[in-house]
Amino acid sequence: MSTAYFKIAGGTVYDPVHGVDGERRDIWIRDGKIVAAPSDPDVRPDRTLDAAGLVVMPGGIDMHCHIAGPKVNTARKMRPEEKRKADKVVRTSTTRSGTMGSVPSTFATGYKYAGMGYTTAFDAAIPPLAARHVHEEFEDTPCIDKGFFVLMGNNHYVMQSIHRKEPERLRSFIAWLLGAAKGYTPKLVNPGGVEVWKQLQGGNVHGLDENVAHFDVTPRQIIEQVSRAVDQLRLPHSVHIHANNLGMPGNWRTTLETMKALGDSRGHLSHIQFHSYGGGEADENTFNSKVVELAEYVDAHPNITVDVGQVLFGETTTMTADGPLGYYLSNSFGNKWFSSDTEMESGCGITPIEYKNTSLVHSLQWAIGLEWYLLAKDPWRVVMSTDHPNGGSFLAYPEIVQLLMDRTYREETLKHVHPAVLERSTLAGLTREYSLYEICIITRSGPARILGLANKGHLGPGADADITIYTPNDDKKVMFELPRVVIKSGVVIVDQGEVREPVNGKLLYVAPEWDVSIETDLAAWFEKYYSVRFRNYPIPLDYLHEPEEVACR
Amino acid sequence: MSTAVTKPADPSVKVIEDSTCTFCGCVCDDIDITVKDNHIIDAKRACVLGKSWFYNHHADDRPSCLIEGRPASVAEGVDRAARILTAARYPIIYGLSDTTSEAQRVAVGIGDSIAGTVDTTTSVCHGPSGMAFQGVGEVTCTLGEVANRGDLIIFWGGNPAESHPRHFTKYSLMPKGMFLPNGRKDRTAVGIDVRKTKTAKAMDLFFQIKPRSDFEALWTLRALAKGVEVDPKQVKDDTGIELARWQDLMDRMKAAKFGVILFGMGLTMTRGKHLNSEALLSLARDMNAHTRFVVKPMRGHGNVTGADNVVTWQTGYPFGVNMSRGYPRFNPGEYTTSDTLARGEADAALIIACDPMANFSQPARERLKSIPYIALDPKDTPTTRAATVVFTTATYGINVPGTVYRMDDVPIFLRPAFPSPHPSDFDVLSAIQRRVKELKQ
Amino acid sequence: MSLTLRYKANTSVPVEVEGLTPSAVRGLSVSEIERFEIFNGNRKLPLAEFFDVSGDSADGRIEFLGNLSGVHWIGAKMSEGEIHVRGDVGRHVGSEMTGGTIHVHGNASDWVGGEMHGGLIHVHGNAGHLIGSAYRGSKVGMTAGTILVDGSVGNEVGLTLRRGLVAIGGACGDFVGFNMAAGTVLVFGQCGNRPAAGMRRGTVGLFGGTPPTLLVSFRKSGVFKPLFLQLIFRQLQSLGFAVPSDCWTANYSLYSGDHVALGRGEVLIRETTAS
Amino acid sequence: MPILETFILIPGRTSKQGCGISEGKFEDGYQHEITTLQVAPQDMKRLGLVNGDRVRITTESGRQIEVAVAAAAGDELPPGLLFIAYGDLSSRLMEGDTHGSGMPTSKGFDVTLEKLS
Repeated sequence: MSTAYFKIAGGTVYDPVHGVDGERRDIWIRDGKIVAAPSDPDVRPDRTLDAAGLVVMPGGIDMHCHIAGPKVNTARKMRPEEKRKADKVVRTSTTRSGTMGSVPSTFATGYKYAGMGYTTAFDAAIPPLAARHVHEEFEDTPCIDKGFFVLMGNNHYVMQSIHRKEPERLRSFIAWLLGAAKGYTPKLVNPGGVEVWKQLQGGNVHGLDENVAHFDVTPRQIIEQVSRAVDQLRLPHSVHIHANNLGMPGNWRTTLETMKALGDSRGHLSHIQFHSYGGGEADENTFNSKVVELAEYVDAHPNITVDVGQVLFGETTTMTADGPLGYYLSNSFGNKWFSSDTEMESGCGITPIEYKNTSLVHSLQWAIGLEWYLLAKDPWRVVMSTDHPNGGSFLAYPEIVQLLMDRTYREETLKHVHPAVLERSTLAGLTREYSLYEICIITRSGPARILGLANKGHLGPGADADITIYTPNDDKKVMFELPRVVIKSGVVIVDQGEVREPVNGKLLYVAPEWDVSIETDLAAWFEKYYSVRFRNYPIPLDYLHEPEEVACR
Repeated sequence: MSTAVTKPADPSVKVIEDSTCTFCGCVCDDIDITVKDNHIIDAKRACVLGKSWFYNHHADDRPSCLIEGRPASVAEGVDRAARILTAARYPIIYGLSDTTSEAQRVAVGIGDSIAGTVDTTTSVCHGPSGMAFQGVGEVTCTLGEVANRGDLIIFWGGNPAESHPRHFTKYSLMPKGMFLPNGRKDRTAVGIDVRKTKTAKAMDLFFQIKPRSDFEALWTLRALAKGVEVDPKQVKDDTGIELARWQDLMDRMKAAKFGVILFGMGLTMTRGKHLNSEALLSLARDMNAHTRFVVKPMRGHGNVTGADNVVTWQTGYPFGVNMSRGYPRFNPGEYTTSDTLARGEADAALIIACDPMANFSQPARERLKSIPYIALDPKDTPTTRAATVVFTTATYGINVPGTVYRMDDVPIFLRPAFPSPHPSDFDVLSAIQRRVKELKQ
Repeated sequence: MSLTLRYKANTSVPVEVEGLTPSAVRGLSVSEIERFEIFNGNRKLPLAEFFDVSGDSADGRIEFLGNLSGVHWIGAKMSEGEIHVRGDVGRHVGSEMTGGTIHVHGNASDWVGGEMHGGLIHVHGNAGHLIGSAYRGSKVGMTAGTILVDGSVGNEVGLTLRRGLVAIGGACGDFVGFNMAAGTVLVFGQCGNRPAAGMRRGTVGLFGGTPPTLLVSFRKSGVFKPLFLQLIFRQLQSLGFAVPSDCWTANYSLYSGDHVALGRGEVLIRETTAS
Repeated sequence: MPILETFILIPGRTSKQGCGISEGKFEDGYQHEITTLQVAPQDMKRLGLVNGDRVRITTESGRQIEVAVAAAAGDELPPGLLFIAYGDLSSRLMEGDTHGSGMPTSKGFDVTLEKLS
């Protein structure tokens, strides 16, 4: 890359990391990074972008989505009927064609994120056995930096190490597995429950202290031990948790127990909306919101962070490593159902669904998501997400921004959902409106801090020059849907919504140390149970395109 | 990671451990191959098909490129190929099941650039199963799950004993698994087919059904699974098997802890095709109301599963993808290669690593013969012999590194043994893509 | 007078005229219509390269003339007006149409009235596969309207049909009414194997040739002369569809099914022994 | 007068055919495998066929191939069923129509078998 200066002049800058709240500033870029203004006043930028009157923010960061790998690709294959009717993504001289729907093709995914001002995204659930597949798809997903979380909550070696009370072995295995897959942090999906699903018809665990047969461990032990190991490894991000009992009435107790099980360890609870339900088991009449209780606990515990998993009304495709959940959803919606169990590691469930504003349950899910944004006091620990595509598409983020920033719009929308929402959630009484500064936190600076990405989510010297420039508009949906300019690593990739130069984007991974002495036992165990050779499992660094190691804390 | 090359005494001999055989969908990655002077003299653990794959490998002494039968430079061939493809109004790209996913990704990109149609051998293999999956979904798993948990294994309309020889020993029948400490003894194996094949002879139970009655047999089992009363006489007439035997099978299926149905092209190629597959996928789904049950198509070629994955992630659709409008469209029976050729619509073709001149219907072959087309193949085939431009390419897995996807979508790493004098599919396709873009300027 | 489009091209490459509907061309001058862009494979070209255009479009009626078997999507998504084709046509005739009438005086290829939502299609010759069907992956097929084919058709007629009427004068292929959710499919000629497999609701009438054996998951529940058939026959006749005389007087066996699916569907098979 | 009988013909993969692909499609081994029609021993006997006899196979639509016959091993084939290794010849019997599936019907052909003298 050239060493020329690129200056974004006179924009209204939002940079919460440095406490900059809508001040007029210049931003200097060199070698794809943000740099201090040159001390020599005679230095002229080789290129200047006049941002006067425009809003300047760091590029958006989606810390929890499903955009690559076997699960996502299977969902694409499964939904020709949705893709056929969706918007077309037509080939241009610089961009590839593709398809949309709730699960866009890879190139389309990159273009659409960039077109919305997002420049980084993390896939939340990858079985390491399929990591190679993910790296291949990521190389075909332009415009954004990418990384993924590695499924470990039902990994046999993890459960075996916990059962044998071997925390050092567990820690080394986690480091080895992250290194083998070139992943970012351990992900726990319905810890223990997926293994039970593999063993029994309709099998699952329903509480933190149920025993997982054959492995003789409990979900609580998995959460305690893995979160501790992650902190001991000083990984940039915490353990990333999809708690047990997702979507079930009354599951808020399980969620609270999960938070408590973390003790002092860091923990990120993903799509918390799906885990904040009161009411009796499978009893719709008592189904209600428990955000107040859970948000209170989160506020009081700085080791805990969440992303929301907002539900939007309309059709989408649910996809999860939570096999039993997929079975439950396909039965309740009566749609086609895909399920795949990955040896030693994970499960997978996919089924199309539709969220209806006429449905009590769906309306409450929508309201509970908004409650989380509006009730949680510290925006640095609440991240915007739709758990794309489970709650809705990532393309709904501008809609969510408007719901948060514009109280009248929110109240108008509330009139069109199931009336019971008024009694069963506190949403109607919430008057809070987000500022641009706070929006910048929950979509950029917050996720960057939670993920431990020192070079992202801010506009200070040393930051990656991933920058989004918006044209101010009272209609916040319009403002955030169509950025004026999007810059990735110092390159203007989007201009007025048009993808100009689809740069490739980096692969973000961690490389913690492990005790190599475990490899002997690991190899023996591996050859006994896996269907691929131990030697062929780890992914060499030279397989990756534009890899960037993110340092441990 | 540990190096996979050990150096024996004789310096001219090289052993590559845990190399991958790409001949069939099993994609065994545990083959130790011994190489002496660019010849494979041993392929430890390879099956009869694998040994033939490795031992018969020799860099074909044909030139790397032929244009209308005359030797030409690769550059000339690339230019001619790009001109044929850009001049065409309905060009098709077909094959792709025997090359790396890296090459497949470039091929789909060419299809996009020339606004053509991209299809893979899936459409004449398990394409119908893919359509069935789009209808009802699929309950499945990786092969390691079969090895570790599968206590009832049903082989339906396939003959892995001859088409996937190591499937029994590595994945489905013999292995001692986590929940099956005694291996074969802990499993019940059931064969359902119209022929008493070598596979049938390895089974505990065999159902020799009437030819073309797979759908009726599957519907009978679906009825029994749901407890629907059926007429014994009609069941016997329809399937050639007594109801009592079907009932016994259903009882065993319900009693199994983890049932597995592995099926072949006896379903997808026989009258009923995708709806035979849909009946089977539906049965496997139904069974999950009683116990854990999975189903898995036995994919044929080394990387046909990769072709499905690559075409899907780049376009959103798995095979038979038409991009003539500038965006992808999908409609099996319309954009699939057997159809675009047999109906005389395709006016140019890029054929990669497959042999339609030997395996397609007469009308399809006659059309292909009558249009300009380019063929990439390591070997001399009826398709390469009739092509306008032929590239002799290096063999994936043996000469070329990269990624392939096993029949259960598990991506597998390739460890080539030695280089080839010929370019790889990836090299040739990348050059064609560059030339196409130049011509489009 | 109506707009006349005489096909003059000679190309093996598919010609796609999606969007060329009565409402789209109404009020356009001949020269404007000649510039209307259609597709020939991957080339976007003016209509005039393929058709001689004459007449005017004011009355919302389009006449296609010539052998259009290589021309596809005629009348796709049309909402009103009339299209008359004199000659054979290609695929997707009247696909996703919501209203209006299409008459094909010749043979049609596959996907006639694919995912149709209203209106009438009458093919006076034979038609191909997947008539009045859903496209792959969709659980909602045709939702309203009427498709009449005087001649014979191929496989999967009325795949996952939701509502509406499909009547086939001649023979049909395999899997008529597969996974039907509701609606009516009547076949007056011989039908292929596995009729009505997986049907959840709706009616499949098999009135011709040797009565087929239904799958084991169907149950016979009697023999009678259903009144509603007489009503449908009258409706068909009024639309110019020939109903064989013996169908009016015949007895019909009623089967319920498919009990492997929801099982609320009915199959009516004409008894060969006249009453 | 020629024997003219109806059978169901099933093309399929064999390990010989599979190995033959690697050995080379123009080699004798592969060619022999894909041009040999397997017939149930009972049918061979009944029709007075011996290994190597040439027969003509004709589909309902009139597509034809000529092949040599060989008795199927043991009880692999029931009477009335024919088998041939998947390849050039078997594919010549397929129709262009795929019934809106992309897959031509490639197994289970209704054919007549005619002994060539």
